Amino acid sequence: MKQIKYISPRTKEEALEVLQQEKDRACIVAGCSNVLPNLKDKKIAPQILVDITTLESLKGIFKKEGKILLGPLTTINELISSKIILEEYPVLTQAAREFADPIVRNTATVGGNLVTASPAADLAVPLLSLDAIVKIESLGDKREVNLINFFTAPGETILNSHELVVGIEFKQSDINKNGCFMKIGQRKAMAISIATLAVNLDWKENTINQIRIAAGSVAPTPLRLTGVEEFLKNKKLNQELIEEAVIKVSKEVNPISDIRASEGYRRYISGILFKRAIERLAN
Amino acid sequence: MEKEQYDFIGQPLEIKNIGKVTGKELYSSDINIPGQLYAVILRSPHAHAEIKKVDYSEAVKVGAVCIGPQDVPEIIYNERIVSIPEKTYRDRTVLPKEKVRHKGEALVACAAETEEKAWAALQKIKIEWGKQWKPLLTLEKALSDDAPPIYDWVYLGEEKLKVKNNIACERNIEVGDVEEGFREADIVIEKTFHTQRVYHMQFETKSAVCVPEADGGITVWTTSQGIHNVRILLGNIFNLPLSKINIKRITLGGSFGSSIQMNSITPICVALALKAKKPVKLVSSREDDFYDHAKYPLKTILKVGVKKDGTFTAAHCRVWVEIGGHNIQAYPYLGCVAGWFASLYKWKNIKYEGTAVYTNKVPTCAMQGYGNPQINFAVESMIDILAEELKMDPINLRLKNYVGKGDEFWGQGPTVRSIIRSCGVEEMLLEGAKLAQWEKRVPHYQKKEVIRKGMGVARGFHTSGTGGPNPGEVIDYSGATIKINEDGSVDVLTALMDLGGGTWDALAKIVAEVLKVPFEKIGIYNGIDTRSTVFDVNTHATRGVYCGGGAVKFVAEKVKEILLNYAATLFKDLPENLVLSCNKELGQAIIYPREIPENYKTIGEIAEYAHTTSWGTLAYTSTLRQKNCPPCFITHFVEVEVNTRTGEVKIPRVVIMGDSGTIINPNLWEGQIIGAFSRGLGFGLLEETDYHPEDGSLRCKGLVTDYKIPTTLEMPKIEDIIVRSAHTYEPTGPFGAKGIGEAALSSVGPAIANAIYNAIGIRFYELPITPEKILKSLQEKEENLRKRRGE
Amino acid sequence: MEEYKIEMKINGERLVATTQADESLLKFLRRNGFFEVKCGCEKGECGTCTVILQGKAVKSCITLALQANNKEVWTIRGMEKFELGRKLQESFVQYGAIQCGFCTPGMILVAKAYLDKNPIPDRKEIKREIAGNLCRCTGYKKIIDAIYAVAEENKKMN
Amino acid sequence: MKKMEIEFILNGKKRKIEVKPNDLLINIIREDLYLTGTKYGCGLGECGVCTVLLNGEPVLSCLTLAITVDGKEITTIEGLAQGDELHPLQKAFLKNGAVQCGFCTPGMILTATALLRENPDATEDEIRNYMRGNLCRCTGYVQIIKAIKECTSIKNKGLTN
Amino acid sequence: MHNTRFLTQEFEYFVPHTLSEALDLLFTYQDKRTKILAGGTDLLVKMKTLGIGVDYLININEISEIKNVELDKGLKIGAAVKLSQLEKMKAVKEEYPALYEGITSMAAIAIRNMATLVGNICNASPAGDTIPPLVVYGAKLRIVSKKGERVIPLEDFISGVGETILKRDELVSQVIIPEPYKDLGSAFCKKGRVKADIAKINLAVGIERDGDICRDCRIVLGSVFSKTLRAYKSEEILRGKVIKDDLIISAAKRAAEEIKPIDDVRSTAEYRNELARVMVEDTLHIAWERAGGKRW
Repeated sequence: MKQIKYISPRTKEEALEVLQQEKDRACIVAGCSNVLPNLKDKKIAPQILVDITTLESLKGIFKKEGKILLGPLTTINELISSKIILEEYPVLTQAAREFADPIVRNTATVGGNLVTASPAADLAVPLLSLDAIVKIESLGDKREVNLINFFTAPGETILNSHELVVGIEFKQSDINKNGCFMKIGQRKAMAISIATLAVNLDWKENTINQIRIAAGSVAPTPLRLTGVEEFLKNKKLNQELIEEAVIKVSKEVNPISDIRASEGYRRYISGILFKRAIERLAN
Repeated sequence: MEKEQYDFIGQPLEIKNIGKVTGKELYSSDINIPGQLYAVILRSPHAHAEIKKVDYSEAVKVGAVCIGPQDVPEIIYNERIVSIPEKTYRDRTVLPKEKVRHKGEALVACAAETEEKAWAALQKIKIEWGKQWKPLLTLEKALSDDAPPIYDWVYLGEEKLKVKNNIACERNIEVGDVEEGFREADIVIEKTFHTQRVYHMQFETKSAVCVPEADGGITVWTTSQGIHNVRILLGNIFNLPLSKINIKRITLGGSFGSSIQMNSITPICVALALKAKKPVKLVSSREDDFYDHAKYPLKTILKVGVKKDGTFTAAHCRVWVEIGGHNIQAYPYLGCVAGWFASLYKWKNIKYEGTAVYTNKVPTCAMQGYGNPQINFAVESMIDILAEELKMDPINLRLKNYVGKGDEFWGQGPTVRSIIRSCGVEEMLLEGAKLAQWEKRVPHYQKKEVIRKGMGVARGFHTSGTGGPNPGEVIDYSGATIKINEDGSVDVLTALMDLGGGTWDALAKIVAEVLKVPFEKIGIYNGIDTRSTVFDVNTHATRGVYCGGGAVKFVAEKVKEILLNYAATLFKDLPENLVLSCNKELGQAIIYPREIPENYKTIGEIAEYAHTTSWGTLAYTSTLRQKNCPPCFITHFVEVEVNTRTGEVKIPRVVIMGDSGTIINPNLWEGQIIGAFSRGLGFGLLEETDYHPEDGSLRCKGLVTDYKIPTTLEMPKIEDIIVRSAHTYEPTGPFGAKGIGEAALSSVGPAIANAIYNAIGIRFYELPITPEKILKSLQEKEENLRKRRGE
Repeated sequence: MEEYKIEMKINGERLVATTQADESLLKFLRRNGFFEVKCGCEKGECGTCTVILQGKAVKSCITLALQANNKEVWTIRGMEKFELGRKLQESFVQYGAIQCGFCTPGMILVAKAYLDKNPIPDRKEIKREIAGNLCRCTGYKKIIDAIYAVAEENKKMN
Repeated sequence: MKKMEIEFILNGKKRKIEVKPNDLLINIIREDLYLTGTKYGCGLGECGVCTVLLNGEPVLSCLTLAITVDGKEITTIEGLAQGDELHPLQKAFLKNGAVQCGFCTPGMILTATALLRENPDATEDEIRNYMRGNLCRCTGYVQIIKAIKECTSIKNKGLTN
Repeated sequence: MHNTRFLTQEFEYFVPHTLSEALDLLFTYQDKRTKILAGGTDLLVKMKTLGIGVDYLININEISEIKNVELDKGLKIGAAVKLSQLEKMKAVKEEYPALYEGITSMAAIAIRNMATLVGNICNASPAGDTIPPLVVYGAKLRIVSKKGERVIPLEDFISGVGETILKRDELVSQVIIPEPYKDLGSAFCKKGRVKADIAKINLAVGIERDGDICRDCRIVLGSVFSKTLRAYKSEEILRGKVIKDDLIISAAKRAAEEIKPIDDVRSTAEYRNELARVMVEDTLHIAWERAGGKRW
């Protein structure tokens, strides 16, 4: 008979100790929107559930020294209602508004969405385009990883079993202020996306200073389209360039066919999403 | 007498209801609703006291939902609504408002997640008592001028009546001129008789489960003999439309009359559920149950005049019943006592005076027999007394005077009179005497042994239902829906209860007989509630087979008509040219054109065809009022052995003759008679709920330890209980059937008393006849003899 | 299996019971007799099992029972204790927003939690807010109408 | 009150449940395990309605603490039939009209199984004596005794005492 | 009012597997309301109907040392031995017929499957059915505690209704019944309201026969006093005498005078007086015949 235990550590340190001890026997739970269905489907079989929802230090949105630090336990609805995020990092607000449905947003967390590492993780895409850094801690150790390097495969990240995501950080900058998130799903709410795309753009007098493009559901992991980014850098933004970039976007993404859409459609639609996003940002 | 060959009636078919042997049968106390609360009841420690204040706030604090006198509706009702409203006395509310009237009266109820928790909460309730009175426990005390009034006023119908001398109701009847009759008589004898209070000791304690429904309505499972009356009462008390109340018909763990009325715990459970807005389950403890109901006692002063040839000239009967703290319809009880008294023998001139008196004891109600075990004890003892005086054989005196075929009798009291159309009295007395070897009976004065044998006979009867040519004071009709299902099986939907006597099996057989559908294909046992059925008054008054059976037969015949009409279209023939019969090999009812049996179609085929070609269901619903209540007679020949050194009585052998017309269910008919005999034996020799004279508590304390009912060892052996049926046919009954239930007990008591007299020459005027009483009487007799001899 | 004793206030009443580490709040509630919490998908996809936890609508199938420990839970049965709850219930009935009724508890609870926060939303906002609750019978319009009618009433009262 | 875990065999199946020391076996069987065939009659061991078999012997579940059946074997009326095949006593009860309201029937049948195991040739007197603690208010016992008699061993059939 | 549907007492429960464990527990909790659970047929009834309090409950049914009957010059019956176990023993039925009759007169098979002999003794009911026969057979009780043990005659054990001389840390571990005298005749008799009932009167007699002479005898009655009562004066009439019917009649009459019955829910004092006479007379006859004596 399966033996699952439950623990609700009172401090971060306590949580880290448990993780250190239990390693991959442990499963962290917060919003739970993935863990419970996975348990039910026997996709995971942990021996201990570590409920971190009580760790106040991992909650909240903090602004400091030109940076924003998101506690991983920040819920999606908290993101949506954050004024500073809306003003300074609109791409994130837009994505959060598209996230699942209003009820799930009450419990689902930013950190949870990232560590789930779904190719379709809706928040990974805007955070990629915000060039976010993931802060990771383990007992007696800390490290930081750029989100680009965080995902390794569907459902997998570089996170070790004794490590805990303690924050997601991104800079306050012009480029981050000017972002746009696009999503294609089968329906408006609660849809796992067919394709998502986020663009952050810094441009002056029609010239692109810097651009970040991130896409979801179009590759084994959420990814940055660095090829297209390189191509666009320092170019004059016009209709031809956009058309050219659209083709490059379609090429750079690496999607599969699945129940929700075919590979070809995904390539095509990624380009379209990019086009819509960049046009919106340019106007 | 018409007699036909039956396919099912009278066949000893196996009981179909196997849930009772596998433990799967559900009773009210077995119903569990997820999330239900359990209720317990605080009962009054006093027998007669004023309630000043009930404070259950502490109980609420520990999480219980409580109801007290202040929470229950003001509606004053009578829990037994078998009589018409104008003849129904009303004196009670769900919980008593101003005072308690007997010890153990329910006063406050608590519900909580567990019974233990509810019980713990109950202990926190505080009650402030006002004036307290010494309990009135006897007729004499209750009737005395200085007795405190138990009620100041009650209602009769809509009329408010002042209660005088604690008299709950009275009934006086006079036919002819008794004074004149007594003057004509050669011998006039007057004696006083007492029958005691007996506890039903039905095995399932009174229980209820109530689920409040989303629409504000309720669903209730409860111990009840008549679900529609429970619904009507609950609708009235809680001001709910009947369409929002659904009472489930559910098997009862015995009842014997104690659930003709809505049980007192039922509305308590409902009130709790409505307050808690959660399902509530209330199962009485045995002690609760002891304090809930008992059999009506009776005191009788009977005066009879007789001529030397054994012809009766007059009878004057005065009866008193102390009914306890509530009046569960003693008025019809007094009427029935009059009826039983008046209709057993041709007294010629009759005077009857009946009085029901409130006392501070457990409320009394019907218990197998509605006055006949009580009054028959007086009448049948008196017949033996008269026979001895006349030097006549008791059987001959009975044969000379009994009310029989062609005579008018009072069914359920003086208002329901009709003519007897079937009567096995003579056969029963003569045949029974043969089986009992009556001719070997010797008078008591010839007996000198330590263990003396004796034999006694007694008669009784009960009506089959309460119907009469004209609707009377008692509501009596039954109803059913019968439908032929899409495969030719049949559903019978009726609210009529089966108290264990096999009523449902009997009804199924009647339907089987009419529709020629095999017994096994009749569905009748479960899935019934008030919502799915038309009204049925109650399974009481020995009416199940005669009235309920009459109604299903009536409805089944209508269905048969529909079936034949439809079949006629298939056969392209006229319905009157078709024959319906049972083909046992096929296990099906079949229909064929007269003279051409090979062209048959099974009704399964017909029903299926009707279904697939959209003809609709072959079904019918209706109610039926029987316009008679024919007497089912009973005669007991009881042998006793009295140990003159210890006063112990043993019953080695008994012959029981029953007259139920056609017997539908031989096995269970016999079972009812033998079962009734065991309860009669308890009534005659063993059982009594007596009271502590000071505080009005039960002396047995509500413990089965100290309330003894007969065990296997008290009953005669298998071959020493001889049960026979008279050969009669009741023309107004379904297939000639009458009832048996209550008749079966009505003459056990006097037969035992007469047998004991025959054994030791001592006449007992009071039941139960315990060894203590016998030994004492024997000693007194001895003493008197010695005195007479001048010793 | 290890058992955990938890305590919560459900519809204003305290409940103490045991649960297991991986038991969802949905299962826990139903096991303890709260059958009004319906089970639709057990994956957080349909919203049928919505309850209000600490003032917020959550899907009880993707919430651990243990996560509701020492918290306040409201189910549809508790709604009659609130004026808003009663209004919503009445409005749903009045507007024919109920057909089979299986999604109704979740719908009303979501609406209640939302109207508490935003008493006067427009139809669009309502539509967005109930987007996580699926309904197969009604086509949503009457549900939105019903909620909107309550919002309108709120508006009038303000 | 602290609950304690007990393990016992109920109708052939191993059951592990938690009980409070003061829980009565009858209530655990009826309320926790939903086997409502075992009935409450008096609560004092006077009527036999709550009879169950403990290691094959009839005992009264209203006077038995559930905690004391740890490691033992309990049979209730629900455990008597072999699948759909009724126990011979169950059949005989139905056939002989030994069942009326049915409330005493489970206890009667269980006690009778123990009697027949102990004494397959029981005479009527022996049956009556053995069954004396199982009260019945409906039938007057005769048909019950008849039904049990019918289940005694073949060599005893047809013989009276 | 009480409730027989469940127990309201909350207590801690122990199942010792050895006697010394049990005695340790009794010692530790002697100042608390500590009860021994053997059959439970009296204890649970009292808990339900009288509401007696229990803080600690010690179930002694798993102690193997007290689960046997030793057959060695008499009987040694352990405290956890069930009554039904005894009634099935040939030795009990043949050598101690009054005990056998007393046991089988009790309640019903289900109760006897649960109840123990020691339990019936310790319950100390004036109506206890095994006590008169055991007194007749001169039974002794082994009483043990952490501090040691003592053996006392059963006759000295019961002090009143429901009361015994047992100390709070003590346990009756065994009933010791000596080997009967070779020509002992003994018999038990009981009358109730129904055949299986708590007695209106129960009694046992034993007569040791020496030729035609009653060498010694015991007449012990229950339900006629606050505890089981020995009719010494009646015994005196028989002791050392040649047994004849009239002697038995006068002994029975004397016995009826010795008892002090009361009126209660089961019977009346008056009836009991008369009944006692008849019962003693009949039972003496049976015992005398069983002793091999002739009737004259």
